[in-house]
Amino acid sequence: MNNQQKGLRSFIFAALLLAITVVFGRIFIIPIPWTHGNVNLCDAGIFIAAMLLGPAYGGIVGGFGGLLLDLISGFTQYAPFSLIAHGLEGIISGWLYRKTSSKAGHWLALALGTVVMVAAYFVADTIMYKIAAGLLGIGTNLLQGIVGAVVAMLVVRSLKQRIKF
Amino acid sequence: MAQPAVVFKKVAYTYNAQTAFSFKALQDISAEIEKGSLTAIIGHTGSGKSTLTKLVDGLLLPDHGSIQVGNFNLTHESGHDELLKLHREVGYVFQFPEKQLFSDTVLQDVEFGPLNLGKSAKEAKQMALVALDTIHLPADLYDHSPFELSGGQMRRVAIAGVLAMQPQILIMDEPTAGLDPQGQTEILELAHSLHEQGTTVILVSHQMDQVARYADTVLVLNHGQLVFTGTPRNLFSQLQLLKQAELEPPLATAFAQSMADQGWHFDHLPLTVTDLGNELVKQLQKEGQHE
Amino acid sequence: HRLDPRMKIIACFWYVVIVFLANNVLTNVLLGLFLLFLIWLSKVSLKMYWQGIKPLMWVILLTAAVQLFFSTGGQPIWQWHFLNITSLGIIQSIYLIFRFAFIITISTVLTVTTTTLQLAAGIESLLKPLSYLKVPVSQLAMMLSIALRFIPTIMDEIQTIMDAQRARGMDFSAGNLFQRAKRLVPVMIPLFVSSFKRADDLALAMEARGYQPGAPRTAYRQLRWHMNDNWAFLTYVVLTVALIVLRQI
Amino acid sequence: MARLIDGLLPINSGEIYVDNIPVKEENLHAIHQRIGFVFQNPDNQFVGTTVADDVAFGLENHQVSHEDMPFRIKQALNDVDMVPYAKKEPAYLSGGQKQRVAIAGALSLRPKVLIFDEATSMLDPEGRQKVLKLLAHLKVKKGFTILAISHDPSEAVLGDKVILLDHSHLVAYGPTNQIMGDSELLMKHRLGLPFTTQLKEQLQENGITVPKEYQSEEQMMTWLNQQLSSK
Repeated sequence: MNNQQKGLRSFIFAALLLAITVVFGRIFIIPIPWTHGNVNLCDAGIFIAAMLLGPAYGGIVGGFGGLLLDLISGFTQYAPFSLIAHGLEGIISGWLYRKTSSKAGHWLALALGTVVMVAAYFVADTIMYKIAAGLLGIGTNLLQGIVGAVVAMLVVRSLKQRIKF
Repeated sequence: MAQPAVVFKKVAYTYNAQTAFSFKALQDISAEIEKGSLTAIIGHTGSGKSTLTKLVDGLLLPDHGSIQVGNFNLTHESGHDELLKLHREVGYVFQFPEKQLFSDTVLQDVEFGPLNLGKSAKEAKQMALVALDTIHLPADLYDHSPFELSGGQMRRVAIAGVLAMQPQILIMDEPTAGLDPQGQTEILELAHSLHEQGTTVILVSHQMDQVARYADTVLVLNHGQLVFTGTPRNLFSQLQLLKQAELEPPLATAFAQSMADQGWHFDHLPLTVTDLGNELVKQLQKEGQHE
Repeated sequence: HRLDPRMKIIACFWYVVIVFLANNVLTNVLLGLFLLFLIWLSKVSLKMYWQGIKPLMWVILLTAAVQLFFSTGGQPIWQWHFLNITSLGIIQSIYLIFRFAFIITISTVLTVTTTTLQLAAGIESLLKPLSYLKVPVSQLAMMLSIALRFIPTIMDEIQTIMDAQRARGMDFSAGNLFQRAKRLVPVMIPLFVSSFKRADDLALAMEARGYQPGAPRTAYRQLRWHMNDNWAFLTYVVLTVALIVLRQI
Repeated sequence: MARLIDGLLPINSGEIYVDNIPVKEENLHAIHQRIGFVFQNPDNQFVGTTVADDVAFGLENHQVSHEDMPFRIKQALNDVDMVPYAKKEPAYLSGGQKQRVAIAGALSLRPKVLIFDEATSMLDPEGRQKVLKLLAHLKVKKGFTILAISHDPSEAVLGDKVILLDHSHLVAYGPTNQIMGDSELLMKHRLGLPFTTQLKEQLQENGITVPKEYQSEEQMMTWLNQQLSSK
């Protein structure tokens, strides 16, 4: 397989990861006890894309995954914010992940990606509604990011041996 | 009369009930599957074969009627815990089962089912080893990643993952799809030997030659309705019924039928090439002796 | 709503922006009436819109409550330690509830009147100016289109893998949040492995059909900007001007 | 081998010519246009969001103008009998229908050669029959050169000529009736036997002499009738 073909394959794999991220956000929804909220696993898809394919595709999968998810789920008002929040999440975690090979470094990459995503949504909620709505969102978004990161780490650990680029 | 392994009583199932896309997959099915039999379920695409087998394993629950599987009686009210127990009794090999492999080694993947059943690590390993032995996989591959195996081997490992749970009833949904002729025979021989050891095997297939050769009972579905229950020999002598269900007879049967149309005589239509060959030899030699 | 999807997307966000211009009764009434007019045009029952708001109800009410208890100014009506309700607080929280409702409803209007396919075409077209910034827009568009094409396929695939693992005794609904998330790993690994294989196959098929990333291509689907879109645009301009004038009152 | 012909894999040594054009990096676009490829998995080659979009995909790549597309799409879909499905999404199609769309996608580019890479191995009998019928139609009525890769002997007998490969070596190349009747050769390379060859094996074991070359079911029946009447 020549380089151009490898490039095309990564490109299509990224497109499929984008689809997977949207599907995860739609069907892997886990209700959180004691609240009326729930978390979905779209962040797991974004982190996996970032870890396997790097910051560029990570950002695209994150940004457009978040955007499409909002459009399909009827949260259009969030769409532009999701593009930025999840996009940055993918770029930052993908970029930091490649900077290091230590396990702690990898966790840190995902953690920072999560923090940026949570912060971006906080800003979005505050702009659209009030600071109170922003504060309310922090809890669930943070939890969602953490769950996504844990799942992504587990999956990527065994995927790395099977998927060769 | 042997005891039935599965009894369907007036079973109906509709997909997406109460939406615009609702689709009646099964209507008013009543049938019995005999314990220890190798029963084939056939029908053209969309006739409800897979829906029927998913009902047997409780992956879907019937809208109406009930299904008795061993000591379980499944209705639309069956509870979650009951279904978890049912999965111990019934093994389900999905189409392209190699697509569900996920563990780091072959052995770990086969242990997954027993571990889900709450077996200890030691018991699970023992059960896995027995299952792997059944599928004749070389022992030096047990510690390899399942993704390094050939297509046929992956398929057999995935089947071992189901066999490890030691089910009383084994459902195989088109287990030979996409394999080369040799791989197909291996899988069918495996199903046959399990059946001989007393497992009830339910085989979903659209290859009539396989059905003619291996099954002792056939259920035919057409547009969600059961149109035939009986032996393959009985079924394939009713060409009209086959045609209505949009099914082709086995090659040997079709060939013999066209010969019969040209004046040859068969006491009953042969089902396999061996049958047909023997019949032809008999006739050719008989004619020879007359001269 | 037979508008060009581009106009619809622009209209939706434009509305979200002008919602912030509303600061008094008149402006809120005007926005509300305009929204009702759009709902009437969409020919979709009000129940559908209520479905959109319902899941967010508690967020809305909680935010409104915070606004209610913590804002200062206006006539104090009730006070308890640091909590207090003022007349201004009441009015502001009512406006806030309206703001939530308007924004959620307009986004529902967009989703119920436009197919995902049209939306994607609209997004693609709206991204076009980015190509001047050397962003490979046509490749992005191709990715979006492939992703949309495979969403149903992947949903089916996940369903099948989950059924197969359930048949092997897996219980997906037991345990706490993290345990449940972990139980999805045996679903995700086969899914990613098969997607990788799929990417391999697709890459080959696309190459065989002459696809080269970045090479110029012609387009089968083209969006058309109609007269209706111009009228819609004009309506929005009028609405925005009206709001700016009315908020001075 | 099929992938080498279409330049999808680089050639280590030797040369391949398609329509007198050498398969080389700089000619790939021209080669892809002359060869229509249909792969095994119906789902993994459907690129468009609808049937028409999928057929258009190849046309867009080869920069066919927007105005010419509707006609060429319709023509290609007509050839595979899928016109009524033009606006359908792939989720609503059967495997056989998806394969026919893939064939339409190939036909829309007006190729010289069609390559079917195990294109029926994942289909149900009905879908498989339709695709095989279409294949025969394209060969006879439209004069395409068709290269079909298969491990199914019942499909191999449909061709005029058979190339038999085993462990990356060409082990036999010749007219179908010669190769597909040779049960020894087929068994040696772990292939299944076509139905009539199986039947002849059966007869031969019982001491009946049978002709060596492959016979279609009709030919076999005629032969059996002759045997019976000559006795």
